[in-house]
Amino acid sequence: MRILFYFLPKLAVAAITMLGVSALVFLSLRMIPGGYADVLLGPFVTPEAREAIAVRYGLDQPLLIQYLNWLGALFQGDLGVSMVTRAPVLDEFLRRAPVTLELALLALIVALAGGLPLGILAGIAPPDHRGGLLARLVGALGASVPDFVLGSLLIFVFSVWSLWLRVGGYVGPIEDPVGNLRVMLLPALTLSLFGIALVLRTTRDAVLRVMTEGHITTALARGERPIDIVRLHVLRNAAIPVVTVVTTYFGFLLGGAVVVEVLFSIPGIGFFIFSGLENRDYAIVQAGVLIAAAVFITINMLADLAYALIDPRVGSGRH
Amino acid sequence: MFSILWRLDRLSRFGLGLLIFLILLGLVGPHLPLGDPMRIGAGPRLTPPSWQFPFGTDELGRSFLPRVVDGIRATFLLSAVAVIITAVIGTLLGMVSGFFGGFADQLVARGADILFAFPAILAGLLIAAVMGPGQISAIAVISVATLPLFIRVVRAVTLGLASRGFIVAAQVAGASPWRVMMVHILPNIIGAVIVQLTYALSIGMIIESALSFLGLGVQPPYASLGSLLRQGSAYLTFAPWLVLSSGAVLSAAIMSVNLTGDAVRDALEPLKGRSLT
Amino acid sequence: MSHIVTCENLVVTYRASNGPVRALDGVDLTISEGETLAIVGESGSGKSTLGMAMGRLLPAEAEREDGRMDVAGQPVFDIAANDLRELRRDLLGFVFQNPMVALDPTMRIGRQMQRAMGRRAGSEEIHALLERAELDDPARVAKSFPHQLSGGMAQRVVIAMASARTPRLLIADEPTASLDASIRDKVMGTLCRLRAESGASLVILSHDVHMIARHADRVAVMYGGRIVEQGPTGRVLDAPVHPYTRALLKAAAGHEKPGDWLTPIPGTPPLLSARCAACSFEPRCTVSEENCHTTRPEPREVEGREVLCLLAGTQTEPKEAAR
Amino acid sequence: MTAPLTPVVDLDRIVVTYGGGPFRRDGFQAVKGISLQIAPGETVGLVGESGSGKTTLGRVCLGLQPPSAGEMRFCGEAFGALRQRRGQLSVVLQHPEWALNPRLKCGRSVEEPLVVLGTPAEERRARVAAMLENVGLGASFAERFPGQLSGGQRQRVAIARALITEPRFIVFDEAVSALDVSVQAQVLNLVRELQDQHGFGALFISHDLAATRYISHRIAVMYQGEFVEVAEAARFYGEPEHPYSRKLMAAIG
Repeated sequence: MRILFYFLPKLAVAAITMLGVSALVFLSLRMIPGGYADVLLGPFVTPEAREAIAVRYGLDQPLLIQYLNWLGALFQGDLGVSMVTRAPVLDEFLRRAPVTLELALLALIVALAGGLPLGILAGIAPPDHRGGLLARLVGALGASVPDFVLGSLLIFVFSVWSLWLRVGGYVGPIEDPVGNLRVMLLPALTLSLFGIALVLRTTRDAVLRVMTEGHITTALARGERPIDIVRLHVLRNAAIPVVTVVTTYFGFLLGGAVVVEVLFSIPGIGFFIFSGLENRDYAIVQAGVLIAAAVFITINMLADLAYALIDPRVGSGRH
Repeated sequence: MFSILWRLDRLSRFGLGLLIFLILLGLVGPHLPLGDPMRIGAGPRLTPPSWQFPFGTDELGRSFLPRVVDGIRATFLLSAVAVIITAVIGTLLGMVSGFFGGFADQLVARGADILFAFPAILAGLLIAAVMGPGQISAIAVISVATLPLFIRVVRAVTLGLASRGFIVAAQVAGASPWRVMMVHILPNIIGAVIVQLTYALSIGMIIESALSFLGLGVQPPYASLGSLLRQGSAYLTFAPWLVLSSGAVLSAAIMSVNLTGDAVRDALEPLKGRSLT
Repeated sequence: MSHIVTCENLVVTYRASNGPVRALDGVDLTISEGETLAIVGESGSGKSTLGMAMGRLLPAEAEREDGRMDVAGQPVFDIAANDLRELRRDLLGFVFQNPMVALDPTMRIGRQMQRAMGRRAGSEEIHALLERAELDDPARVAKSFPHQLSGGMAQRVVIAMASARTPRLLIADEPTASLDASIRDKVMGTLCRLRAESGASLVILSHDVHMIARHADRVAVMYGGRIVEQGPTGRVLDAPVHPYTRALLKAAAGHEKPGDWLTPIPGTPPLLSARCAACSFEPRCTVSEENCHTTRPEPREVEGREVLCLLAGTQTEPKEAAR
Repeated sequence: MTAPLTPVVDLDRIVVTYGGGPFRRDGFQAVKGISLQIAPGETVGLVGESGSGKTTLGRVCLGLQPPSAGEMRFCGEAFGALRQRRGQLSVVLQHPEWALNPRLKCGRSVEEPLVVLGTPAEERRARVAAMLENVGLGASFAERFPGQLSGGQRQRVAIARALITEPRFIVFDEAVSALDVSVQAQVLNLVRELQDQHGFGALFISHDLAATRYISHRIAVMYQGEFVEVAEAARFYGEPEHPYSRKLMAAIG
């Protein structure tokens, strides 16, 4: 009951957000200079051809009707067709989704494996401990080196000394699992550095905050061992901010890590959207942004659900 | 406030010092005897670093060091302009949202949700499609990405303040909402805004350079650190100093901003921690 | 009678950004087995620091500068972490001011009780202990999270947890200050009854003179990081000899008659940064003399209690300053 | 002083309901039909435990919380908007550390109600100095920041701010609860003296019956949104009628 009463409004908010996103995305495409027809037919169009296009795409109708029509099509899974290949955009995206998903999961795993333990250790280390400084340094460094800088560096290193890992020449995980890993590991590592820093900093801050709470004093007062205090009382209480940044980070990864996919020639969603822009195939850009935002909103909704499971007070009306 | 900063530890001081150094370098760079960033054929093409060309030369024989110094200015300036405009708008919206509550709050909060749902670089692609690549697009992208951060932080802090005694007392005295916000709320949230400003600046610099790296930000012949990296990445294997120098300077610039942000935050709300024995 | 707590010249300072704060300025105190001692003082008097020091539960920025604190014969500031943990687990029980803060918000009460009672405690034992703390529906309470309980119920849980392993010393820091007035007395009653059943000593830290008057055998009044007057409750509260104790009793609302005026103590309590070389109450004292300003008072026996005042017992009737 | 005085605050069957609406559980009645008159120069104490609705009732009296039902009259007229009541009422709240804007000098905090009224700067300065003297602080406190003051001093500055416009009505919401006993008495006495001087009506909200009966003429005991007993303060030095009031008495001892 508690979770239901808490979650229903969140669902409504997510729906409103999605509607707002869709309206912005719709408007953006209508605002492209030269209009839709120019984009479709190039600069040398006859007025008749322009008229024909306008009627065919319903561009002669009021903007609101156009939007509603477009929205209606969306609900039937019609995200339009590529202006270049004429293939349905949705199919193109679904074909590339697994590549991006794999990359995102790999990066997330590395970020959690690196950031969580370091963050917890930095949080429970005594105030003047050297580990705290190290954690801050790693955190600052990871949040400061942009992915394309790190990616370029890795490409340089691994193309000069061809170690086991490879740059470019993507192969799918089903045809060649090992080869796939050799291709994906470098971009995943590139993406994960920021994640490590993000998780580390957030975890450290959250743990530090919990450590000064009264119930930690209570646990100390009844003679609990440090390991039990961390395990039983610190981790769960520190989890909410960590869940927040991890879901935001994952949403960002799934939305297509454009720069890294382009840099490493990984044929995922981000790469696809970017080449859509380069080819002036705006339907792809539009659909790509819409899908990414939808994924992001969904993941955040799952995070809201996670809050209620982690903290029994969430949604109880008392805080 | 600055006296608090200097009481902080080495890492914070290092970050603040680096930030000041880079900003000064970007400001006075054009007047330093570093060479002309635009002069084609100042030296042989793609020469490695030497005393004459500390960062080597690019494919047109231009000395790379003055180009990097120029890039620092472009990156800082563009991000700072975008972030400061955004901070002003976001602070106002956040205060209105947190103080008035009700419908205004819903409107602002949902707007922030919508902007927050756009991944920054993808929003950049969309905006580049609409407005064409360039500095204005880059500023718009940075604003879209950082506006929700300001709104959310300012709204939360304002909500916390709204029930404080001095706010209630001012309301009871008949002070107008504008007066309450400007005299009582703003001075008390400015610290949080500054912290957020530094983080937004670092995000803005990352976005700006990423867009420029993709060819969507600063356009040639002007250079930002991101576009220099883009330029250099074509010659990565045989002229790595182009990528390494501009990448290192870019990372150092962002790190100086991040460390400064940490320092300001630690000064405003220190996290103490405790030992478990 | 043996002593559960022996505290000698204890000095504790806190490191703060604007210089050290000396919270305890040389405390001498002994607590006997089975007695109930109330430590009274205003905020900043050092009473909480003293209470927490008994379990060495001070925050990281606090430092013991001088003196010693022996609890059950063990010097708490000088024993190994393991021994300290065993001491806290087996011999001490703490009750804190705000039960909502003292309980882990994400863990069910039953589980937290079990942590306090030891691994082998089954639900029967947990329920029995909750019942002894006068919680009516122990099964429901054990299944609840802290935020689902009222403040009074939560404090009873904390009291039950503190007495779970039949400690020899219970330390209660403002145990009823965060509770509604209508239940304070009952919760205090529960605490005292559980103490009596186990025969432990009880230390109550409080600013509420009237509450402790009913429950404590002995009272220690703290001011400026020292105990300025200690002795049997009746003697100290009915016939105080330290000027601060006297002033405090006159300032507290509760025992005046309708239409009476209270007599406030002028000024504000001190914040020490170093050893106080004089009487710390002297700036606010209405009866002080020349040497109060220059001499640090040492404990003296006056009228059956220990007092830290150069003048106590020498002036028969204190000169009262007009309001 | 002729005939019965017009009450400064006249509450007539006030009801306040919170919540309700889609996705929410049923509304919660914080105040259930309360009527109360406060005369000029009178202090009414309002005691009750947390969640009893006493703070909500205080907000109603200040015009910060519109009642869901019932009527509130101020000096015999409908309350209207807070802006029309400028200078006529004020408030002193709990938590001395948040009573004053930490970024403003105390003088500016105290003068703010006069600024809102449009009083000329010259006159403001003189009245601030006089009022700071009046609350026992001295005019030099105008130049200090709240961070440099103790809790009791801050509460005095807050009282100076509340009194600067000579209001007809002041709400004290847990105004002394966070203060130490010795300082509490200073502030309680100050309020009593100032009321004798200025003659404002007051609502003294507190969970502490001992302080409330010391300062009040009448006391209303609130329990779950209703008054269970309203009586002369002297009554609470003896044996109050309602069992709940007696429970509260037990805490004083």
